Formats: sequence, C-alpha cells, structure tokens
Amino acid sequence: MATAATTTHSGSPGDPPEPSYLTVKRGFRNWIVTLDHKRIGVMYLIGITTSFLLGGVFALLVRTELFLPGSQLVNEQQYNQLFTLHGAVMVFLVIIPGLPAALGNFSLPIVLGAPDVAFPRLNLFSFYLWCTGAALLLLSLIINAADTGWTFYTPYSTTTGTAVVPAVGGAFVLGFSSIFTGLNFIVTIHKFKPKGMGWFQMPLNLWGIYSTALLQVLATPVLGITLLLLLVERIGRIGIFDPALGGDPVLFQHFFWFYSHPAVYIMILPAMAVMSDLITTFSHKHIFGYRFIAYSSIGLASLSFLVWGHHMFVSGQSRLAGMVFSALTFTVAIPSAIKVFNWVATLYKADIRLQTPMLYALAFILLFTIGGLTGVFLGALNVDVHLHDSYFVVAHFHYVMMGSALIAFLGALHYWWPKMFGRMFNERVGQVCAILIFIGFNTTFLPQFVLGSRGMARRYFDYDPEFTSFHQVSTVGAFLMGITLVVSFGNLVYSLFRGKRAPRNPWGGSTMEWQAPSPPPLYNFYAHEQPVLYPIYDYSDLYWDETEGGYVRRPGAKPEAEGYEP
Amino acid sequence: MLQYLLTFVVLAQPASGPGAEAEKPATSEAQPADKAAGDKPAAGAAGETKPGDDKAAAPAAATGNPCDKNAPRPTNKPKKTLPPVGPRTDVQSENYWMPVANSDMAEHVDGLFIAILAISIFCFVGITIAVVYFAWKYRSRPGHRAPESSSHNDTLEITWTIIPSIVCVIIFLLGWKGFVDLNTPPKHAYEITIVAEKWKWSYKYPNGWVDENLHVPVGEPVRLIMRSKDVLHSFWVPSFRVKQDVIPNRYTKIWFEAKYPGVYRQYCAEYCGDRHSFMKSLVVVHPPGGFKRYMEEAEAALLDMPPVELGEYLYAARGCNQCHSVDGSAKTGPSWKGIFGETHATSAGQVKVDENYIRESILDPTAKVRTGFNAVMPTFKGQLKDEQIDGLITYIKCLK
Amino acid sequence: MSASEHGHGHGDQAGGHGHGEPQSRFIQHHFDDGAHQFESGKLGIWLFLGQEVLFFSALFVAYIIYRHNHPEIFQYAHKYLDVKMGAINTGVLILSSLSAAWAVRAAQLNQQRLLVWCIVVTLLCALGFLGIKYVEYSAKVHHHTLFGKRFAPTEAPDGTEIEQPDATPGKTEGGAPAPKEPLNTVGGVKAQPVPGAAGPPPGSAPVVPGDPAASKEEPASAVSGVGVLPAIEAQKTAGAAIDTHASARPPPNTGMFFTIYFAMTGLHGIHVLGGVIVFIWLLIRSMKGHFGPKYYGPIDFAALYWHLVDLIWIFLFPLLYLIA
Amino acid sequence: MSNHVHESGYDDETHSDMGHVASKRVLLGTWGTLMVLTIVTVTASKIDFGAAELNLLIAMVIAVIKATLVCLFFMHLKYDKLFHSVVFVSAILLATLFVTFALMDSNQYQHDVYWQQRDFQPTTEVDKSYPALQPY
Repeated sequence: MATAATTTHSGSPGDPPEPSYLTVKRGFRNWIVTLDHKRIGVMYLIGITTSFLLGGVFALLVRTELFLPGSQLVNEQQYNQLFTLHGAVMVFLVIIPGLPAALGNFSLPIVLGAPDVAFPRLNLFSFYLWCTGAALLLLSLIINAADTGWTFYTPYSTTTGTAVVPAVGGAFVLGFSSIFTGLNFIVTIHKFKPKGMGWFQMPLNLWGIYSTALLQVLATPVLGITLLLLLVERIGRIGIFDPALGGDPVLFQHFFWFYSHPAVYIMILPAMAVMSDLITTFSHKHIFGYRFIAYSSIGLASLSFLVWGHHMFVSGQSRLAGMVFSALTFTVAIPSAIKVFNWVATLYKADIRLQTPMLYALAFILLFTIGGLTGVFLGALNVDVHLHDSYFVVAHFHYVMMGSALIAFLGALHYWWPKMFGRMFNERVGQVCAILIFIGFNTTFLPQFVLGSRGMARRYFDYDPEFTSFHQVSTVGAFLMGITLVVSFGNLVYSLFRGKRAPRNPWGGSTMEWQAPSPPPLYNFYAHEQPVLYPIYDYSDLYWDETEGGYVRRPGAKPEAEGYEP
Repeated sequence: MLQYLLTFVVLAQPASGPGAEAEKPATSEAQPADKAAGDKPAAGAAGETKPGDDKAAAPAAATGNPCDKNAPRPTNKPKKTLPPVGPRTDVQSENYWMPVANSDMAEHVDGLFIAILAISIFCFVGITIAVVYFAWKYRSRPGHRAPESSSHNDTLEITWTIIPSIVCVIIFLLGWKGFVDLNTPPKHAYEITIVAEKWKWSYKYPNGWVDENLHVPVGEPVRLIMRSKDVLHSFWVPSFRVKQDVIPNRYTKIWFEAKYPGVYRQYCAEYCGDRHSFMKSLVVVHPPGGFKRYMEEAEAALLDMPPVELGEYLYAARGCNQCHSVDGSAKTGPSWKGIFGETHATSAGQVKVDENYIRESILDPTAKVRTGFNAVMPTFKGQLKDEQIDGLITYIKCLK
Repeated sequence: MSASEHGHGHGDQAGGHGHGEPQSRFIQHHFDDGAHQFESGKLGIWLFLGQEVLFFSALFVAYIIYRHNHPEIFQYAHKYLDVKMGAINTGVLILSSLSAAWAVRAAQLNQQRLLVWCIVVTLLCALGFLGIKYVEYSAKVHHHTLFGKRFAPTEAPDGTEIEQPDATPGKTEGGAPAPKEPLNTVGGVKAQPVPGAAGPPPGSAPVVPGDPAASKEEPASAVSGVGVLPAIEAQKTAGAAIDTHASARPPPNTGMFFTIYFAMTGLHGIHVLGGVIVFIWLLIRSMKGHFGPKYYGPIDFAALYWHLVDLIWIFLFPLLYLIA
Repeated sequence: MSNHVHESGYDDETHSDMGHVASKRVLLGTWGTLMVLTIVTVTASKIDFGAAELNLLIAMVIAVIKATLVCLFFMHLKYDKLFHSVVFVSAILLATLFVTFALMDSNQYQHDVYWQQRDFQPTTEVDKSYPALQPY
C-alpha cells in the first residue's frame, strides 16, 4: 500500500490540505455509521472510559462498605450485586475491549501505513455488539443486578433470583464483539503490511496485538458456548450443570476458565505490546532483544491455553489435574519474566525522558513485576490451597489487571492523545497524576496481600475485627486513586479545548504513525505525503525541532534497508 | 482457658461414676466411625457406659402410655447441656503474614510461602533498583546522548530464561509434595461428615451427634467428608492452611492433624450468596482426653429423650427407613406398621413378633428372616446401646 | 450467535457495488485489487471457521465426559433416535456440500445459470435437512423424551411399556423415587424439628459467642446426621437390589443424553438456518449477475462455511446416532 | 487475466486470477466417496465388534476420513495457502486439548460423585425469596 515516495515534511502552515478525520463529516449521524477505524476507535474510547468510571464508582462503593466490619452503606445482597457488577463491567466492558479495540483500532492501520482495517463494516458491527452488550449489562443493573460474581459459577447462578440472564446475555454478546475485532486485526496485520515490513521489521506493538487477536479468536468462542449453555440451563433447566439432574458444576468451571485464562492474557498482552513501544520511544534507544520479546508474546498466547486449571486447585479438581496444571502454570511465568528483563535492559544506556507516558511505563514495569511474582505464590499447589479465594488473589489480579493493563491503557492513551486529537495535554498535571495513581494503587492493594494470607476470604461483606485497619488503609488508597484517575481524564478532556496544537511527532517515535499529521485525515496520510518505512527503533536521525515543536527526521535519512533487523 | 477447664471438671463427674463398665474400648477416638464400604462401624466414643442417673428416665412407662411423645419430663432430671465453646485463641500470630500454624502441613506451607516471598522480594528490589538507577543515570539532559549499546545479547537472554525456569521447577516440586500430603489422609483418621448448606455448616460425628462447630482431638488425624445441600461452598480453616470446595453432587475429602489445643476460625471461601460472609464456624481443638469427654457429653445429651422418640429418631438416623417403611408398604424389608404382636412365617418356622424377636433380628438379622424377603440386613451388634434398642422396640410397638 | 450477524460478517469481506470490467465494482477502496480483497476475505473466513470449531468444542467435551462416565445412559437412550432419518440427513448435507462446491466452480468459470442452479439445490437440501430435523424433534416431543426433568417416556425404546412408579411428575427422572431428605422430618412423621430429639433443646444448644445465626434457626443438632452417609454406602455394598425391577426402568438421569442431543443438534440447526439466510442473499445477488471470475468471494466463503456445517454434522451423526 | 477460461477440467496454469478451480472429476469423486463412507459407517454400527470402544473408534476413524476429504477437496485446503490449514488445525488441536484435560480431570473424581441421589434433593427451583421476580 505504501509507495516509497520520499517527501519532506512541510510544516502545517495554515489550514491542512485535507480536513482531519474528526472534522471531515460532522454530525452525530455521520459518527454512528462511520466506517473509519479512527472514529470507531474514538467511539470505543468514549464508551470504555464511561464504563471505566461506572465500574470505578462500584469499586469505591465496595471499598466504603468495607471501611468497617458490619453494614454501613448497603445490605449484604446489594454488596454482592455491587462487586458482581464491578467485576463484570471492568472485565467485559473495559479491560478486554480497552487496549485492543479502542487504541488498537486507532493505531493499527496508521502504524501499518494502511488506510483502514481489513473489514471496516465488521469493525463497526463489533462496536454495535459492544454497545448491545453494555446495554444488556445496564439492563441487568437496572432490573435487579446479578449477584453471582463475574464468574457466574453454577449452581448458584442458575438458582438465584436476581437478573442473571441479561448479565450473561450481555457477556455473551460482548464475546462476539471481541471475536470479530480479533479476526479483523489478524487479517489486517497479515494482508496490510507495507512493502519492506516483514514479520521481524514490525513494531513490537503489532506483535502484541497479533497474539492478543489470536487469543480473542480462538478462546472467546468457548465463553460464548459456556454462557449459552448457562442461559439455556437457567431458563430451560436442561440439567447440564445442575447436580440434581446429573450435571456437574465443576464442568462449568472447566468451560469458564478455558476461556477466562486466555482472557487475562487478552488483557495483558496488548498492554505489554504498547509498553515495549513506549519504553523504547522514551528511552530514545533501540529495543533490547526484539526477537525474544516478539517470541515471548506468541509464547504467552499459546501457553495460555494450557493452564486454566490453576483457578480450580481446590474446587474439586482431581489431584492429578492439579499437578499437571501447576507444572504448566510455571512455564507461563517464564515469557513474562523475559519481557520484564528485556525492558529493563532497554533502559540501560538510554536517553530517558520522564514524560507522562514514560512514567506510566515505568509504573507498569514495577507493578507488573509484583503482579507476576505473586502469581508464583498462587501457582505453587499447597500455598494456593491456603491462598485461593482469599484477598491475596484479589490483590494479585488487581496488580495484573488494574496495575498493569489499566496503567498501560492510560500510558498508551497519553502517548497517542496528541495523534488522536491534535492537542497536547498539560504535561505537569499528567506527571503528577501518574505518580499519585502509582501511590494510590499501592496503598490500596499492598495491604490486601497481608489480608489474604492472614485469612480474609474473598467477596466478604463482613469480616473479623482484626482486619479493620488493613481495610481502612485500602479504602483510603482507593479514594486517592479514584480521584486522581478522574483528574487525569479531566486533564485529557481539558486539553481538547485549551490544549496546545500537537506537532506530528511530539515524543520522537520512529514508527509510521508519527509521520501522519495529527489528527490524521480520513485515510491517515495526505495524498501527496505517503508514509516512508524508516528503520523502526532507530532514533539516530530524529532530532527536536523548535519551530515544529516536535521531532523531525534529518532530510537525508534513508528508508529501511531490505531485511533490516531492529 | 481456665473457665473452659472448670466447666469440664464440674460436668465430668457423673461420667466416671459406677456405671462405667470395663469393656470400654481402649482408644475410643481411634475407632473408625461409620466408615463407608461396610466395615464394622464402631459406636464411636462412648462404649456401653450409661450415664449414672439414667435410672430416673425409665419411669416414663410408669406414667401412662409409652407412645405419648410429649409425656411430661420427670422433674428431677435437668436437660443435659454441653459446655459453651470458648473464645478464639488464634487472633495473635508471631508470623506477620500467616495466622498461627496448627499442623505440620501448615508449617510446610509457611516455609514455602516465606521462601517464595524471599525470592520475590529479591527480584522486585533488584528490578526496582535497576529501573530507578537507569532512569536517573541516563535521564535526558542537554548534551547527553544515548551511548552505543548492543541491541541483543543471546547469552544474557539464555541465562535469564534458565535461572527462572530452575527456580520455578523447584517451587513446583515443593508445592506438589505438600499437595500430595494434603490429599492422602492416613488410614486410621477419625471421620467427621460435614454438610454445608446455604449459610450454615453442620458437623456430624460418628455417634450421631450433630454440631455447628467442629470439635477435633489434638494430635489425631481427622478426615472430613464433605458435601453440600445446594450451591458450592468451601471449607477453609486458615490455621490449618486447609481449604476444599464442597460440591452438591459429590463428597470431597480433606484431612488435617491439629498440634495445639485452642479455638480456631473457619470460613466459607467459595461465594455462596447473601450471607456468604456469615457462614463461618469455629474449630475447637480439645486437649488430650477432652474430646472423648465432649463426645460422651454429646452422647448422653443425645440419648436424653423418651424411648419412643429415640426409636423414631434412630429409625431415620440409622437408615432403617431405607428398607423398612412405616406406612405398611413392603420395601427391601418388611414394613413395621402394626407388626408387633402378630405371628409371621420365617425361615425358622412361625414366630410371634415380640421384644425378643425384634432385639434378635436387630443384633443377628439372618437368624429368623421373614419369608418373602432376602437376608440382606446388616447387623447392628455393637452399634446400638440397650436404651436405643428399647427405643426402637417401643417405637415399633407404637406403630399401629 | 445469530445468523444475521454471521451473515453480515461475510458480506463486507467482499462488499462494494458496481460492475466495472477491469476492477469489479465490488472491490472496496482500501484494498489494492480484487485478489487482495479475496485473500483477506479468505483468511477472515478461515479464522471464522476456526472460531466455529471451538464454539462446538465445548459440546463435544460435554458429550465425551458424560458418555465416558455414564455409558449406560447413552446405550439406553440413543435407541430413541431414528438412524434412518439421521442417515438421510447426512446424505442431504453431503449433497448440499457438493452443490455448494460446484457453485464456487461455476462462479469461477463465469457459468451464471449453473451458479444459480447450484445455489438453489444447496438451499433445497438445507431446507430438507431442517424439515427432517423438525420431524425428529416433534417425534421426541411426542414421546416426552426431552432433556432434564422433562424426560418422561411412557414406553422404552423397544416399545415395552415403562411402569410409572407413581404419577407425580417430580418423581420421573428415572430410577426409584428419591425419598425426601430425612434431615428435617423424622421418619416422615413430624415436619418441624423434633425438640430435643437429637440433642439439647434450641435454647441450650452450644451457642458460639457472638454468632447470631446459631440460636435463631433450627438447631444444627437436627436429626439423622450419621444415618445419611452409611445408609448410601450400606446399600451399595450390601448388594441389596435397591429396586427389584430397576432394569426395566431407564437408568437414572437419562435426560442428560437428550440435554446433549438437543444442545448439539439445536446449535447445529441454528447454524444451518444461518447458512440458509446467507444462501438466499447470495441467490438474489447471483441472479443479478454480481459474481464472475473477478469477484466470487461471497460464494466461496459461504461455501466454506457450509462445508464446516456439514463437517460438524459428519461428526454429530455417528456420535449421537450410531452408538452400538 | 483472460476472461474466458476453457472448460476442459482443471489444469494448473489457468487458475482464475484468484483461487483454484476444482474439476468436475474431483467434486463428483469426493461426493461419491463421502456417500459410500456414510453407508459403510451406518452398516458398521450395526455389526457388534465385541468391545463398545471398538465401535466408537471405527465410527470416528470413518468420520475423520470423511472430514479430511471435505477439507482437502471441497474446501480447497489442498491447493490453498498453508496458513489457512494452520489456523484450522490449531483450532482442532485446541479443541482436543480441551477435551483431553477436561476428561482426564472428570475421570479422576468420578468415584466421588454419588450419581443416584437417593437421599438428596437439592433445591433446583429458583429461590423465590427475592422480591417479586421471575427467574429470567
């Protein structure tokens, strides 16, 4: 697609030759039926941030309730509904579509220099599926929110009187939105790579998105069939999971976790992908161990199918299966460790600029390390017997989901914000927010490790008095983090109106999206300015240009030589 | 702890009174309880001892119709009560991370936990120092250029792949060894049945006593056979580092051996509905001998009711209802309705159904088998005490 | 997984309108040329088929686990299915697979009339398949051999009358009627807890300090704790025929076979319905002459999807119908 | 790309510009074999081969043969890009992985399951204690 015409970048004097994708067709109707991947990405972003704030409100309600033992705000059933919806909204609505659909949709075609994704109408259809799923979840919230936990374990989910069917229906539909997004991205990466960009000249962001998409396509259907069987079981009493009719509740757990473990890798792989790009851009230095990071992404994707049993060590799974799954779980720890070591090695002898996205990236490395290491506790069989379904697990998965995937989402959002909306956010406020979120997050979830190992069970409305002090520290941390998140989103939205005009390349990125004007036109590049594939992660000929207010390539920079290996 | 011992001393007097015969089995707790697969179920803790003041209970027959369940209780005999459970003794623990460890397996788990914790802190501190140091040393400042550095180094990559793999394999093996111990209870463990239902645990002891707290002897392996009546629950005692889900359509088993007496907390760990956080109980680990006394108390309390009611309870508790009906319909065994006093043909000729025949067919069922039924009834010799047999006889007598 | 959304998934892989000669009007703007769009569509449909395989995989897992653990149900219940109908259905689907493959060939060789005919044959076979399925389902409903609690056949597969233990519907899930849990009624005589029957009266039950739940409800020391477990084991070991004439009656929980039968064939039927909708849409477009050697993507992808539906039936048929 | 492609069966060089054209001989041949195999599998199920597993094994072998035939010839996998076969086969491998692990586990704990609930009637009816709500 990208013809290799070398062009010099004329600055952006006066009005640009083509209107940007935001202004090309105004009006609500044009946005609703748009096929442009950037607009769909922005619509996803709006949907996801609102569901994130909604999920956050549920989280803060749960934390306030737990400030003291006994009932403060809500009774036990409402508490159960609160944590169920917090789980369902955050997992199905925010974090699974978050990085792949919102930011992936926006960045994938531009990084490839392509005008759009492979199947634009399928892309819009996925967004409508996401909206239907969100509507169904809200319907469940309005009627009588499901109180089964986001895992919908039977036989409780088939015998409780709350509105489980809309919630399960919503998750079912959201599954298909995720499948079609994954399918779209795999075909785009296969068929729309520019000339000269082979598999090992691709930015690492695409490796992450590719392995996530593989997981989305091959794992999510099992969630679809599981939730379909759950719906039919609850309404039609077919008896496949119902112990009285011969069904087996542990079989439901096998079905559910066969999807849900690859799902946690759907959440973390795009985060790792973006982080690889972020760290190398802000270290102004080539990545260390490109092949190892690329292979570990694919390794994680394939190993994630083998390990789902470690969620079921104490749930009636046999001893043999427990042993097999525990052994396989440790193989999954290795690729993550390789990635972290390679990122730290990238920081060695670099030229690090601690701007907001980089602060989020460094926070990601530290929080993901804690998250990964606490996973080792839960992988060891007899330690997991004690720690399973305790607050230790709650802290572990919040470190990996919130601490890693959400922080990476914020980092990537700040990284691509100038490109998406052509505005620069306030750097100082962004940095302060990043640090406060890091502090707030740790105050919230570090005490929960101790709570868990001391014997506080998960999903508890009331707890023994000796755990009170830990819960109070955690609640304070939760409010600090909540407020800072709102401030950081406010900072971004404020920049839409008052922000400084963004240059094409504010951070000095070497990948192709920084050659596009920000915000890019409808087909990502001006007709006369087709993108040139420069060697990625080679920052030698990028220098800061005052007039442009951003990084510019030296005019003589030669495009990528054939078979260049970053 | 003192108050706890006091209540034992006061109540324990009658048990060691004149009634205790010599043939009480030596290690009473160790008797395997009503074990599955047909081996001889023993009578649990209490042997043939009869609480001293039981003679007073006999007069129920003297005061009129024995079948009258709500006959007035003889006033001079107060209702037997069991000692209340003391306060928890596991609030403080010397290990910052874990509650007090109360079994060898728990100590093994603590050891592995601390080992992994050390490795994790070492790795985390190493990475944090590296990140902070690099971020500071190579921070971008005027005149600072990123010095030349290689873009990959295979030996380094191989080392930081091999080392974590070896550490992981070691942790896995240790974890697995502990898990295998957790899943292989010793042969002679004392068995307690646990039934979990929505928001309540019931612990059923071999002598028929059902309690809402788990009472276990110290130093003895105890095996728990658990099942649920409705949704998933999970039996978790943090001090024993033991957890196992309780599933509606099957038995799940777990075992532990308490090392120190005391009262420990027990939780439900698998989400099971509204009052999930209130579905908890206490594990009372009795000092040596204390458990046997508690079981005797429970046994005495269990027998302290009019014979006809005791007979009715045993009809259901000991599974007689599986084969004998009370509404006249024949099942695997003959119905008990109205058979008292009639003569029936049996394998040993015509027999009048009276107290002796009933007692004999309970203790030696195959002696005189009713014609038309096959001899499949298991014997109850040694399982039922005399008052229990009298209770059953009175109950059959009252079944008109 | 509604068919329309799946159908839609196909459409835009090679959407676009118009009939230009060098570049068919259906080539969308962001593709280089027809081949690029076709290859993208082909990869997209293959990923979709991979996803479908996994979508059905959970049902095959349920089938294999329940058959492995309770073969007697499958031996007994599969006789209710009519092998003749199943075989006809397999033949019908294989024929429709042939006509779908032939339609692709016709499109590639620009034989418009043959293309239309092949699609019509495929559609007829698909509707024939659904018709036969409808006949089978109504037979099942008539014989009350449905899933879960609703499995209450009046006669066994070989026609012999099944003696109903008692008319109450609740009791029919096979095997002897499970008597009520003796926990809360002592020998069926009294409903509420027997005061003091098996332990101290509620008032003086060993109340755990600070736990409100204990005293309020029925004392935990209710009846028959120890009786439950050994009673079951005693029966299993004592060899007493639990029920003298169990052999005539269907094995317990036979409804499970039909749960899996209806889940598998129902989901497969929905996919056949999806295929029918896609082929009707393709019939309309091929009658308008949209397809030719330059642009036959939709036909090829619909045919691939159809072959997968046939593939799944090829596995369903022996697993459900041919259990010796 | 010549618009007209001559009729005589498929030959390698005159592909239509995009995909491979399957010849009539291949299509009819595959169809015939599939029908024959269906008849074989139906008759095979009527003969009793001793162990029940043997029956299942034979039925599955025939089904796999039929499936490969459909894949190779009807779905053009034989003449198509390798990556399409990789995707399809990896999906099938994941399905078999799922089957084997779930079966391994379920088989291990089966002896604990009391299948015939003699004494046990759990409440499968929906808990109506919640305010005025039907279980939908």
